[in-house]
Amino acid sequence: MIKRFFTIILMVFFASLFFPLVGLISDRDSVSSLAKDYLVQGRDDFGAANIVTAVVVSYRGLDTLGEVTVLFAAAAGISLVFKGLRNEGKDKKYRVNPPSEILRTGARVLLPLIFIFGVYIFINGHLTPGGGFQGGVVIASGILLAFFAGNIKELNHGFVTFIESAAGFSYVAVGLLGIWLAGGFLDPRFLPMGEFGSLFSAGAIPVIYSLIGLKVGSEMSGIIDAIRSY
Amino acid sequence: MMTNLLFILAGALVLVGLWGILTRRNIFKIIIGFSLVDTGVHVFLVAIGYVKNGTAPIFDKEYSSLHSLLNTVDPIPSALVLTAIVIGLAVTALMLSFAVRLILKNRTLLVDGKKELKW
Amino acid sequence: MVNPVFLIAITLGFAFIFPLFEKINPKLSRLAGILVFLTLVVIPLIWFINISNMDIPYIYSSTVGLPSNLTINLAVSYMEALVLLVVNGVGLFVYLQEAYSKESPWKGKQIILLSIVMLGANGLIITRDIFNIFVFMEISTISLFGLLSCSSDDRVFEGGFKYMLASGLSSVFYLIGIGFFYLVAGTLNLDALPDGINFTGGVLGVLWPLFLLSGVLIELKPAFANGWGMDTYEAADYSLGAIMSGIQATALIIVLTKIIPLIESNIIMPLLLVVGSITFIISHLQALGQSSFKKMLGYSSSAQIGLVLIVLGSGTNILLAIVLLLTHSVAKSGLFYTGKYFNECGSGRDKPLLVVLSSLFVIALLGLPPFPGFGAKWTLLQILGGKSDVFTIFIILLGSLLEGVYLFRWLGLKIKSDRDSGLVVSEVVPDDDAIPGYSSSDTIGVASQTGLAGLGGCIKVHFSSDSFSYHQLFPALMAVIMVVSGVVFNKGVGLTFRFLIPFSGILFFVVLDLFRVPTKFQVFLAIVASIILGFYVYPELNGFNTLFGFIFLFGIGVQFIAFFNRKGYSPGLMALTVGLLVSLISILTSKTNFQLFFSWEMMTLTSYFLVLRGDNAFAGGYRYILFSLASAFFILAGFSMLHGIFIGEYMSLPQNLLPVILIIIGIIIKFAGIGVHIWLPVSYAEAENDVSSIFSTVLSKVGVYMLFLGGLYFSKRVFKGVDTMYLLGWIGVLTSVAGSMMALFQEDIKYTLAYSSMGQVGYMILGFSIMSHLGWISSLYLVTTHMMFIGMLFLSVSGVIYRTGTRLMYQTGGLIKRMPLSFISALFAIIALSGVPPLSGFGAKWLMYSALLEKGWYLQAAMAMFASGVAFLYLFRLIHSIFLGQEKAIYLNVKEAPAPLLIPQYIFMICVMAISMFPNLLIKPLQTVIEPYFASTVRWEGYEVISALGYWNGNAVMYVTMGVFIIPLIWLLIVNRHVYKVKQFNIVYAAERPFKPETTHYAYNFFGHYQKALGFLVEPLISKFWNGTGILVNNLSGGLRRWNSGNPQGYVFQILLYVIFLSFLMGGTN
Amino acid sequence: MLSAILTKTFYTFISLMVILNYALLLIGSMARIRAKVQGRVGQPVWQPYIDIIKNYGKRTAVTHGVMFYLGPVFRLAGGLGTYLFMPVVYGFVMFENFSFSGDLLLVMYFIFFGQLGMALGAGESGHPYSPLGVSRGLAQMTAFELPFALAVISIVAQYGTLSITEIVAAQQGGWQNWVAFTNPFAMIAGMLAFLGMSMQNPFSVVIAPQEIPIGPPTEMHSAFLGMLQTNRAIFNGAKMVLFMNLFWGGATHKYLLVAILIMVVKTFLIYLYVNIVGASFPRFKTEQSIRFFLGVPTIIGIIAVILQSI
Repeated sequence: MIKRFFTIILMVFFASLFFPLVGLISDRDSVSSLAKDYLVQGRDDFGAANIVTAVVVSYRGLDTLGEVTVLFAAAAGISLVFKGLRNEGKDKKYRVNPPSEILRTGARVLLPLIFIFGVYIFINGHLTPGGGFQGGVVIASGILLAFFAGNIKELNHGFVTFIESAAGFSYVAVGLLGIWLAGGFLDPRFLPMGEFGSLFSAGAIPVIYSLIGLKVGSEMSGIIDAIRSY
Repeated sequence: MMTNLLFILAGALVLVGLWGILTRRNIFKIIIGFSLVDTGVHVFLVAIGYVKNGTAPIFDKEYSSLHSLLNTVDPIPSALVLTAIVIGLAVTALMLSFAVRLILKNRTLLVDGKKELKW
Repeated sequence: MVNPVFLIAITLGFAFIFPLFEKINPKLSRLAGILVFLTLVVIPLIWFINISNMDIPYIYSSTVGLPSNLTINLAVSYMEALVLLVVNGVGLFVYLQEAYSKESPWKGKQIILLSIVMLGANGLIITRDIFNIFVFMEISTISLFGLLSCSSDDRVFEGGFKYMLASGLSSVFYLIGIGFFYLVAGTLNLDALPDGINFTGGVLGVLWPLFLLSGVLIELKPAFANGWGMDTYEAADYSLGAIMSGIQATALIIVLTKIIPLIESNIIMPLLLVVGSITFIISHLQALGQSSFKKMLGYSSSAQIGLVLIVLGSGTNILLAIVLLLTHSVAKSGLFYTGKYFNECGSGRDKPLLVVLSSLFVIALLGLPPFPGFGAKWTLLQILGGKSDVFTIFIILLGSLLEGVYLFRWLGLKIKSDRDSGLVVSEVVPDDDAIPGYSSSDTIGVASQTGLAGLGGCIKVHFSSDSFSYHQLFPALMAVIMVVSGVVFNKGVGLTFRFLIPFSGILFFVVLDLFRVPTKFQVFLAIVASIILGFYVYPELNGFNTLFGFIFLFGIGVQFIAFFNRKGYSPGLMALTVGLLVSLISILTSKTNFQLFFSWEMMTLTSYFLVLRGDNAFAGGYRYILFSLASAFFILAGFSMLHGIFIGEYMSLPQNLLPVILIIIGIIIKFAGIGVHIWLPVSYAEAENDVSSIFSTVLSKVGVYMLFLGGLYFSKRVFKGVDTMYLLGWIGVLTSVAGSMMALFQEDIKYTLAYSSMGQVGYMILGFSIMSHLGWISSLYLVTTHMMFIGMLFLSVSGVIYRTGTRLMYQTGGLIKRMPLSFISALFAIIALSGVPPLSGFGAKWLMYSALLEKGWYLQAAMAMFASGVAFLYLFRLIHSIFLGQEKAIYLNVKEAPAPLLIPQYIFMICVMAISMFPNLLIKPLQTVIEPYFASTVRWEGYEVISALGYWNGNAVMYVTMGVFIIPLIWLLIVNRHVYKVKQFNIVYAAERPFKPETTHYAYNFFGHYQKALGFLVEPLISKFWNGTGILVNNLSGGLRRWNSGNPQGYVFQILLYVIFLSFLMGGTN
Repeated sequence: MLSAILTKTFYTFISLMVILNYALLLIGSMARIRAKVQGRVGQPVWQPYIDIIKNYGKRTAVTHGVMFYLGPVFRLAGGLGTYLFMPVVYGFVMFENFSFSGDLLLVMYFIFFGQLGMALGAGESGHPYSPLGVSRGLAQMTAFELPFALAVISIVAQYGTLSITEIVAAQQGGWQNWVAFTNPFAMIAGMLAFLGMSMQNPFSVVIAPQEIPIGPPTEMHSAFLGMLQTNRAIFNGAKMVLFMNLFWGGATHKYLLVAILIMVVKTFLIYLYVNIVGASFPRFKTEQSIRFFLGVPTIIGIIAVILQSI
């Protein structure tokens, strides 16, 4: 009870820290000057219709690279966590009920759609909402479905690892290409800008997003596999 | 106005999440609490980017005069949130996996069920 | 110039490609790893050299090739390059250790995660964008969590879970903080942010950076919100501890330095100071009570971070903080690894390299020379002293002392021998009903004070096949690099190259040890070295320095001969002894306070390790180093307030009283003044015999030297209406009374001698504090002659212990027949020591009493006389119990002490005799030494010295004594022509034969009646006081530890509380 | 030079003869007086002579070792030295002895010389009673040294000199100038300490001579004992002369014989005082005497010092 009481007091304190501070701010009338620069130049710099994508992939490309790394590290970590468990000899197999008819049939219909949707999302990231992460996660969800529906029994580790490694390495390589062929690290402008608003535009942004998509997809699949195979 | 409402939402989410972390003893509930806090912060960040009557910062061929350009919401917080969400996801996933190990080891779902590390 | 982004590209590229690579060729991929990690070291090295050579302030790189205000920028300055160099060096070290570890080497995901850890740290250090910092922070924590899961201890998941909650919360705060910053400044670029900040919202206007700051601070594991980190340290593998404290904490501090400029300095600076101080003290206290080594180091890391925060908050040079940080980083990771190997192999006596390494790392961690932390701490304290920031100085030194308490405890426990119980062997007479002596041979070897096993006290170090493994090579390399960088850095602070040359002697003898050069040969070299050193420094010395130079060089040089008695190898012995000699001489040649203190600390350290060599020396060494550290810190605090003026130049020193008192307190601790003496007997007694002899003869004088060096600076300072020297005089005389009284009741001969030398030093202090010509002469006279006769006595006793294997006096007896030469030496020493004419000891007494009476210190004079009477008592007891009385059966075949022990005794004896015959041999030079300070108040008529009060003619006394001795002797020889030598038991014993020598030898509890009368004076009140202090600190530590309850929710609660605490600090009470 | 040395030797010899004979007679007569007090006939006055001659005359002797042999020599050397470093009679070269070698401090410390040698010799005998006596004696010694030292310091403070000759000189001109009257506290402390120093009855636990053979000389016999007895006489004499010089104005007169007579009278009285106390009080245990000396006499001594220093 006393613990509750202190917790409440703490909460009150926190609320009194947070709310007065945010209460000082009301709706903004315009974006910040930096954002203004992005909005004005974004199209000319990278030819991306989706300014958020331009920010994510190019202006703040290093963040995104880091983000991929975080995911990568988490995937590696999770697989280590569960590997440790397997090593401890707790590998009693749970009996898995066979997938139902609906699941199997549904999966057969849905899987291609899901994969295509995923790929679409990351390829079109520079034009519409979406991008590599979203696409990758959609693909991973397809993999999950495939597991449930029994379409895949075991993930081909070599293949997944290959995709993961290759995509990641290519991402870094593209970044380095930016140094040598264009202005700086992760500069997508070493590829032609193309026509604004079309699929093959915005330099290497679609390439990067595709690589991210592949990488995220394979990483997420890896996580799913790590948890599943426990 | 919109911003402030969103702030209140964000603050409420954070506080509810913290409350959950502090008072629930089930590990998974604690992690849910943590997710709530995380989400609250994301809402907060998105709210920061809000501009009165702004639209999404996505252009098509026509929609590109300077005036309309500036009538979008701030794209930077959106980009940040994108990153933050993914990172939050990674953290939550890892946290869950640790939780699984912890629960299997302690044979209890309670977070303070078996304290082997203290002092 | 290399683009900073390559650091990221290389690590990341390696991490991504590694899984493929490893599938193709595991071996090659690991080699590639070395290459990558090496590159990470080389790149900053290039930057470092370039930046310092070419005057480029920054290497700047904006990504994406756009103007820097639009993108994320990376920047490397001198500081970043240095930090990167060290952090990546530690990374390389961890990689080498783990990827090539003997059992369960890291592979696959672990290596990937390690390189991602490095990526995170590098990114944190070079990025110039606050959101990017967040990303890298997450990278480094998440990769750490991944690595954690591979720990051998599966409690790590509990710790890791807590860590995750905490770091999750801190990243939440950080994100909120970013939001505020973006709102206010409209940018995330660190370089643009300070210009963009214009937030004025009343009270809240100061509070808004709170969240960003909390985010970073909490990740730094500040006390009282760091339990989660500590729990993780405890369960995580050693390597992870190294990563956490060596790599991540370092990088996070750099982050902190980046965000400090974003916050108004009148808010952030005091805040850092408070936060740092709390962390520094509390974490050290919490570390104190730890039984888990890793957790202890964890707390220590947290505390060290606290120290860095203090430095940052005190507004001194940021470079100092960086140097401290980097020293900590390397030393701590090294310590984690040596700790690991220690845990694998138990006691360290047969692991010399490991012992050396962990000692070096502990020393480095504590900021002692020759490591960079020393110079940094010194400079820091100088700056603080210049600002008269006494409180911060106090915090820093107190914390450092606490740190010494647990680090040296650990080190001592690792170095101690297997038979060392770790306790102080009971020093006093046991109860009445305990049967003294031994009834059968099996008691020998049980008590450490007896035991024939300890013959010669040789440390039994064996180089077993696994004494060295190539794994220790990397820590060794690190230690070497640290020593070198320390020397370089300290040289920058104020050591001259010439000053440092002699210290290479230590290295030389270490190398000799490595090549298994026998001790005897090393001793020979050491003697040669000390002669060379003498010639080398002689021109530099003048006045007191010449005198003390003579004492140090001659004293130690002669006693080197005693080391010839050692057989086989004694690794480290000569290196340490020569190191001690060199540091002592360097103390004399110091021209600045910094040099002086450097040598002082070197002296402390070398002597500490010499003590630890003893078989039962844990407790002694531990007390020794703690009190020495305390003493050094008092002196350091005093020095810091002298505004850089050398203490020898007292004329220009500031008139402030505080430094005087601090320095004098430090010196009092060092010479074991009453109240702070408990370290001396144990450490002197438990060191090896030949080493204790050096301690007692030479080392005990170093405190006296400091007093003379400060000379007049200390005098005429009035403390609350009393002259400080008057107080010091009382301390001196009480010390001598206490020392003598306690020496009286010891059964253990080395304790007797140790207390005796404490008492004698008390006289020297008394003589000094008289502050007159005669007083100083008496003090210096005693310093010189005491060195000689205590050397005779100690070595003579060493011979006895060496032959009989016991330190308990009553167990021996009648040895005069077996060891006549030792007896003669002891006899002369005793006559001299007790001040009986005609030997030189009387000169000291005469000079001192004359000076005391001249000064009008009558009561002190009476006390001193009483003490010298008591000294006579214990000295007689000593010589009687050992050499006279009944011989014991087992010692019937004991031989005379070996020649190496006898030769130095007789050298000293010749000197004593010469000085006794011709006192002006010594007193005249002393007068010239003192001339610049005091006008002479004695005059000479031939051999007669005449003071204002009395006179003394040593020469005539000698002749008269010889006359009155020889004439009765001749008479006796004439009268008593027929004497019969009788057997042992032929005594007047009521016509019976005594039962056996053990019961007939009256030696045990010799002064029992004295104890009945005055025993209350030697009640171990002071020991009790210090024990009580120890217990108090332990309890405090225990109480503070309990704060970290181990409950994850408790930790979350603490973190939230901490944020609120920070908000109070930031916003004040409004 | 040579003649000076010869003269000095001669003077020394005279001085020693005087003190030896006087002290032996003193001991003998005092023993007789004490016997009378206790209602016995007592020994003849010359009994000490007989003892000494008898002991020296013994033909056989046993020794326990070199130190045992040298012990009595040390002891006697200590006694002789103590005596010889003091001026016996003020103002006469013949009785100035070697007092030019050192001052009061030398005398005080030279006392230890004999003690140490004796203790060592006794120690080597291997008889447990010998070191027992030594330990008692030394323990008592440190205790009475304190009031004695305080008394001496008080005198030094009073006259500003450590030289015995000058101290005596300062007391000339009538009994009212004696330390005993100018500085009575010092005198009291000193005379109390003297009781311990002379090892008479309350403080006689060291040798306990008449009951059982204990104490340092337990194993000593024949010529060794003879030397000890010689020393006892000289040493006692020396001590009394010292006290006379310090507290009772020394002995001086323009005629040497009168001066010696004055010395005889004064030392006799001092010795009588010791014996009266000795005859009147039972013996203390060692710890009792230690406590005694560190009690009242020390406090008196401190008072004496404080009175002089303010």
